Amino acid sequence: MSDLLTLSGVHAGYGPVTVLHDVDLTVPDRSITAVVGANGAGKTTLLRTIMGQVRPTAGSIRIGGIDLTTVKVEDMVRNGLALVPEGRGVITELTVDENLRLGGLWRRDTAEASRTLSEVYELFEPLQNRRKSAGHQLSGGERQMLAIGRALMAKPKLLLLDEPSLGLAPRITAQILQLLGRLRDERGLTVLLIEQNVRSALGIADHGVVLNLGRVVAARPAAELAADTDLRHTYLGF
Amino acid sequence: MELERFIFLTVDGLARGAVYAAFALSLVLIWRAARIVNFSQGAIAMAATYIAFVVTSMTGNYWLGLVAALLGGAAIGLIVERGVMRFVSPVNPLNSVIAALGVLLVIQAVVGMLFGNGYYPMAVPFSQEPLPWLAGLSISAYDLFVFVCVAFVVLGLAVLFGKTNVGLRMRAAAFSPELARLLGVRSTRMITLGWMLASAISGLAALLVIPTELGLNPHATDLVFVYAFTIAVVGGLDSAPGAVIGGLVVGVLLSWVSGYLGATLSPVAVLVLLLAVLLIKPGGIFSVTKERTA
Amino acid sequence: MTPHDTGPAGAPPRLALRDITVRFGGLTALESVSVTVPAGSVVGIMGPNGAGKTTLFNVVCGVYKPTSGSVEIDGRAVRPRTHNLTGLGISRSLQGLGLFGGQSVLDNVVAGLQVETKHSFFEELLALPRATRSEREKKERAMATLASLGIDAYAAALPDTLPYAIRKKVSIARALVSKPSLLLLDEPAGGLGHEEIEELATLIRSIPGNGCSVVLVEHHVDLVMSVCDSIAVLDFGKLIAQGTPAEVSANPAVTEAYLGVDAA
Amino acid sequence: MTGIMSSRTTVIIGVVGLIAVIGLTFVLEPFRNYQLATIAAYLCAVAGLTMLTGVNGQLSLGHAALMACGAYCYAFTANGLAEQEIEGPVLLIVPIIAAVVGATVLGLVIGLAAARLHGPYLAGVTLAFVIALPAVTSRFSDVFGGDQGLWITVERRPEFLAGRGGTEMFQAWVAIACAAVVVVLLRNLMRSNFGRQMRAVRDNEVAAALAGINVARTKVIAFTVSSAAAGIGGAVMAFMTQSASPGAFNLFISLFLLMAAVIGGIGTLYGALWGSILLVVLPDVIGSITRGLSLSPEVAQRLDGNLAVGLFGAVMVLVVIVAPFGIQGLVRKAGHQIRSRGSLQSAPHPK
Amino acid sequence: MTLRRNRALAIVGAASVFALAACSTNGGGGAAEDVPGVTEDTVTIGTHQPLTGPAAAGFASISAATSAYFDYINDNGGINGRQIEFIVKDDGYNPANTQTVVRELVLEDDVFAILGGLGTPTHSAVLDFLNENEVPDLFVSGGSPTWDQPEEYPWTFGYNSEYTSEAAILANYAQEEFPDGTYCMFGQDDDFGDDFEAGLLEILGDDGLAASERYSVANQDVTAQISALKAAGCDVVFLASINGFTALAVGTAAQLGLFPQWMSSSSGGDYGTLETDYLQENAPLLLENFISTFYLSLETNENDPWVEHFQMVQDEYNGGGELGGNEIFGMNMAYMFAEALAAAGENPTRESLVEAVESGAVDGTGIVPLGYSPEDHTGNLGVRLSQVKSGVQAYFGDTYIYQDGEVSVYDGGAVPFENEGIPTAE
Repeated sequence: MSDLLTLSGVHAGYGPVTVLHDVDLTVPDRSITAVVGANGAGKTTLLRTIMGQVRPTAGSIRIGGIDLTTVKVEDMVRNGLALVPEGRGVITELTVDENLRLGGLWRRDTAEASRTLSEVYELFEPLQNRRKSAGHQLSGGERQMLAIGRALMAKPKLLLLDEPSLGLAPRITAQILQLLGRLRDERGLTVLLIEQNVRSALGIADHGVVLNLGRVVAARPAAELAADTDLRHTYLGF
Repeated sequence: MELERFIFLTVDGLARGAVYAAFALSLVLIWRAARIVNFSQGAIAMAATYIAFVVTSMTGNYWLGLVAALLGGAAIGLIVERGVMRFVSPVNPLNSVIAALGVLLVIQAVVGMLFGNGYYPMAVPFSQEPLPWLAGLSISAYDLFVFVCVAFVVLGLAVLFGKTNVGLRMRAAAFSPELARLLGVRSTRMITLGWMLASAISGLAALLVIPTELGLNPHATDLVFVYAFTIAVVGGLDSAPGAVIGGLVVGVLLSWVSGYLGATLSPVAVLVLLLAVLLIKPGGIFSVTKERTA
Repeated sequence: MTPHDTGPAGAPPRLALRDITVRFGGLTALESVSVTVPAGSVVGIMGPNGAGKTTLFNVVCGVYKPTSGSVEIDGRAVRPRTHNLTGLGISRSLQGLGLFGGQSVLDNVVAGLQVETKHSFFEELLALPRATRSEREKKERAMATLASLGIDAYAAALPDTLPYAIRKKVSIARALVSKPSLLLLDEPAGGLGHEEIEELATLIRSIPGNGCSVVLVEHHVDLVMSVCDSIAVLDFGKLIAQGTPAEVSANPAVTEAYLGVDAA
Repeated sequence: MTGIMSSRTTVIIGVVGLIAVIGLTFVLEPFRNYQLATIAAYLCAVAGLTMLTGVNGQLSLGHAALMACGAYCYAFTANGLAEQEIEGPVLLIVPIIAAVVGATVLGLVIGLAAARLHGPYLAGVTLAFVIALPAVTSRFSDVFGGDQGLWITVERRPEFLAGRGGTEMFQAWVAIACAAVVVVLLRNLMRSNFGRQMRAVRDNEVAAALAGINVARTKVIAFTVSSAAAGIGGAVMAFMTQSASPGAFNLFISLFLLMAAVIGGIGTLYGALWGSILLVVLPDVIGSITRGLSLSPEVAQRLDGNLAVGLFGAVMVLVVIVAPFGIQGLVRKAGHQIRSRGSLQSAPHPK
Repeated sequence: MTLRRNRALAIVGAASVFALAACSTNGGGGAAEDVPGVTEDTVTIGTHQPLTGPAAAGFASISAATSAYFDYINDNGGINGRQIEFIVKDDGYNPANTQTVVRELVLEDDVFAILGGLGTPTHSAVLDFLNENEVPDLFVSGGSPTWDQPEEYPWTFGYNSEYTSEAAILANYAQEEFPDGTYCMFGQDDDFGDDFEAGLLEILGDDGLAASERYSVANQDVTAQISALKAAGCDVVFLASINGFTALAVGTAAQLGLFPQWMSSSSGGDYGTLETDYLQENAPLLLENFISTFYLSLETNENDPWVEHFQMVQDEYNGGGELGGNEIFGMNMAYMFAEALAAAGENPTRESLVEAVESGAVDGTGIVPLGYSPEDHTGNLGVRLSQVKSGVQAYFGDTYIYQDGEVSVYDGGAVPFENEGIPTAE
């Protein structure tokens, strides 16, 4: 299994505050990698750095051999990355349909885009009935589906998710995580997932990475990590 | 007699209101694209009208002038956004207001230096005399032309934003620029496009309204800007339909005020309306969304 | 109910939140939450993102009016208003600092002494002795507070030019300078490194020594566990556990809220 | 540190400076004294505006209207006193006080509304306010004298100043005295606890409220004080020109005041001084340059005024983008550099 | 801190001293023999004119014509061997600006006199200043009776026919010609409108006007006022408006279908200006039968030697454009000053200049007598009516004088053309 995304020696932060220290991370192709860690560990900053919203002060980020450190945010999607932002990042003023269309807009091929759109509606049936509803009329779970569906519209190689469980009932969280597993198995999607909800995340992930105070403190197969109670206590507080 | 006057004032107000609405739309466009209340919009529109004036005088063709106003407006919008506003730190919202005021002064001064501060009469493509077959309404062919132009702008924007991919990108960039970028939308380009579109529309609005006043001069749009600002606030700065309805309402209101209470009072009426709306319903009368935070 | 529900001498708790419910439209941010903060104690509030911790803080600070429930200070029901919190003896440090970027560190800290202003506007306008003397006294007090936190060397600097950890301390100094009886700390550890967090823990532990109670909202579990006398845990706007650090960390509901259930 | 020592020194320097400027009025040509008086009149208003906008973060485009309020109050009072045949210092001082009171009351009213408005909204409302001024004066032209405005009977120069230029010298004295009072009082405020409150509200309203600052009250008082300063400026203008008319306080004056504050260095009284000097001197300098170029009368006429306005506008944009502290910021920076030259141990500021 | 404040203040002080001192040096101007503005071979005078701004529209060409005529005089040896230098300052029709520019003229440029300051509101603002400084304030362009107060303002002389006279003469004519008309008025909301209305009512009686509407120069939308005139059923509308607003009124009325007999004050009734600056190709149609008062030669009268002469000056000294009412007004202004200067003696002083005017040495080039005397500073005592027919504005009927509430016919002729239009001391 080859590595799709590679971070090596990445330092990043906001102005005087360095959040990520010397982060090395690899995301193997067609797998789910979960990054876990307490709040404030730098998980969100990690995603923002990969997507170009925060520029690393040192180190390199590569996807399939392409250096991402100088690629503009709006070109990330053209390099096969799609992000589902924290807090169900739906543009609430736009309708469900418009949100989804937006996800595939960067591609010139309109026929292909409309085919993908119907695929996404198949995948998320609840959205089908709410095509014309504005984003702010959706429930939390529906918004999360919409955000994931919109990311899928881009036909990404790598899907990045920022705390998909946030504020969702455990049952819905479980559904969404299961869906990610299905996408990996059926379509060969590669996923980088950030979660506070350690147990759920490591449950479906292939690989686990523990981040603490901006440093990678463990990177192991997910099952192994989930079983390591010492590590859990030390870095997650429980 | 009284009724006839009432009808006349109402119709006249609608005609003016339609132009103000178009102008207010341009403010709404820029606000939505860049979260900036563009205090230089009046000056941009005025400069675009000078371009139209030059083209019309040289070619003798009104329609070429109209096209020139649209293109010229867009070009000035481009220059102002790319050349100035983009470099203004958004940290303090006052900065963009001050920079826009600076742009206003520069444009007025440059136009004044190029053309002098005198008044130029503006040509109109249609007669401004009342149409006989609309007796009693005092609508002229020019009024109808104005209505058609504004309707065209409103419908055009509705189609652009509602039906096209570019419009969808612009809306996404306006509502959530960072998210839009993550989805591959070139947000900064969309902001520039918003400025160009808005400036072209305001140029058209100025071209329509100036012939009904004393003539083209560097300050021809000062008062129009204040009216348009009021309309945009009344309608809710985020709401395009609000700007259109607000424009018509404010136009009629101003016409009644100047007809029944005295023409000199209309700026006072605008001030009162503006204060009332901002203090009682700060989101604008036609806006249902959250309070504004600018 | 915690064992520290009342103070040592049976005095009423410094802060008591009774059955607080907050709804925004259809969303219930807090549901019937009760927390008490005995005098001289450090109480931590924990919970995953979006659990309602900051909302609870905002209720205490008068930013939100609770839909139902009451806030009591020293046994008296109060309706906090943002700008007279200091009048109630409450200080709050803001999440993400909330410093005044255009003013020096010293001025930032002096700003925390509004409640001490006794002279009138006109005395200031004319720079009468009472106004200038009061200014001088405030500056002295602020310097003393800065010195007690070991950051008096930065008094003249603008906050934005300083390292993050120093700025954190400045915001805590501003909260402490008025010698509050209740200090609300909103995520003080955010953005700090290991050693800085340990230093912060020492600082927080020392605060009750001056007769001040502390409420701490914090993600950083280690810090909360190490400095708090008691901990309340929120999830989905509800209080799911309350007790000593040991009790809370042993509570399965807490573990589940933090770690989630197995999805596979 | 801003200890007692420096405060006392500043006062001494201020007094010496004031005496120097008054001494200057004895050597200047009458027209230069008139310009000096104009600078001082602008300084009153610009100082008020720079406090409001720079220190408190409220942007007003309506200060010309507040100046107008001061000017009209001055006019009503002075003419009323003159009708009672009251002369002497009363005819000078009472109208100025009336101007302050009038502008304060109006400023309080606007300030109450302004406290609820932010950034561009406040700017828009105050803009409408200044636009509405001529409408008010012409609607109630029997009171305000319409576009023409009011003539004012003003206190004449004292007898010992009789002769050519005496009037202008007297005008300069009055204007400088007023400006000095305004600047001293505003300086007191900006250095006091209230100044800190204003800055806190500007920087972070939520944090200010949490620190115990009544945000709305602070904004209202700041607007009111700033209005009073503008009112004095208007009164001085009225005294100098012996008239109060809407044209003298139009939108352009408002923009000029803002320009002076921004270009001089927003939020500082020194900046207000720089800006006010610039407002008067720059158009004059540009005027003499263009006159010296022997341009055709038509071209000269186009450049006249426009060139200065365009330059002001461009500089204002540049200041916002590259030099947010304006002239005073540059002066300060230059001062720092001069002082740090030679002292190599002062390491460069860490990035 | 102390050091910095010190230095900053010192810099402030130094800079302001420098700035002001630097400006001072270019002031002054060498006045000979204690007479400001007069040297061995020059006389410097100044004026304030609205060259910019909305109210100014249509007046900018006046001072250009005045300058051109002075150039003509200077090329022909000047007056008493002195060249006349004429400084024109723009006040934008804003009284506050007038204050500044006139002070600049008097205090910095040391002018000998102010000539033809334009506008009632503007010039009112400097009336006290000029008289206090004893500066001759000649031939103010504005028909306010304010200028005619020799007791209080001995240095100020009016020029235009007073608004009240114009109005009375127009009203008198209207009563004769349109006895059954519904009379209305549209006027500026200042002294211009007020004085004009007073003159109308003097003749028409207190209830003589069916409607009287006012405009403010700040608001260019006059639809409401004109629609009110229409509602009142006006068929004769008197205009007390400046040129721009005359054009707006006439244009708006046509839009509203109102076509009354217009009767305008001279201040806003110049056909040439209305046509070129505002109405353009619509002018002949809209202004057909338009009546206006005047007191100078009309450019349409090519047999008038003054017109012929002015046309020559226009061609040679003023770019050769079309000669219009403004140009004639401006050149006449120059001629009148030259007359006064010639009569003020070999070594003119401000006192002798005023005496010369009061002695009746100034006749101007017009068709109406000037009333200057020590007791009277009025200027033109009356007007003649003109009417536009097929795009040509021409005088008709008698010349009238309005004195003591009575309109009477004046039967003296126009001022004869002499000495190539260069005044000499008689």
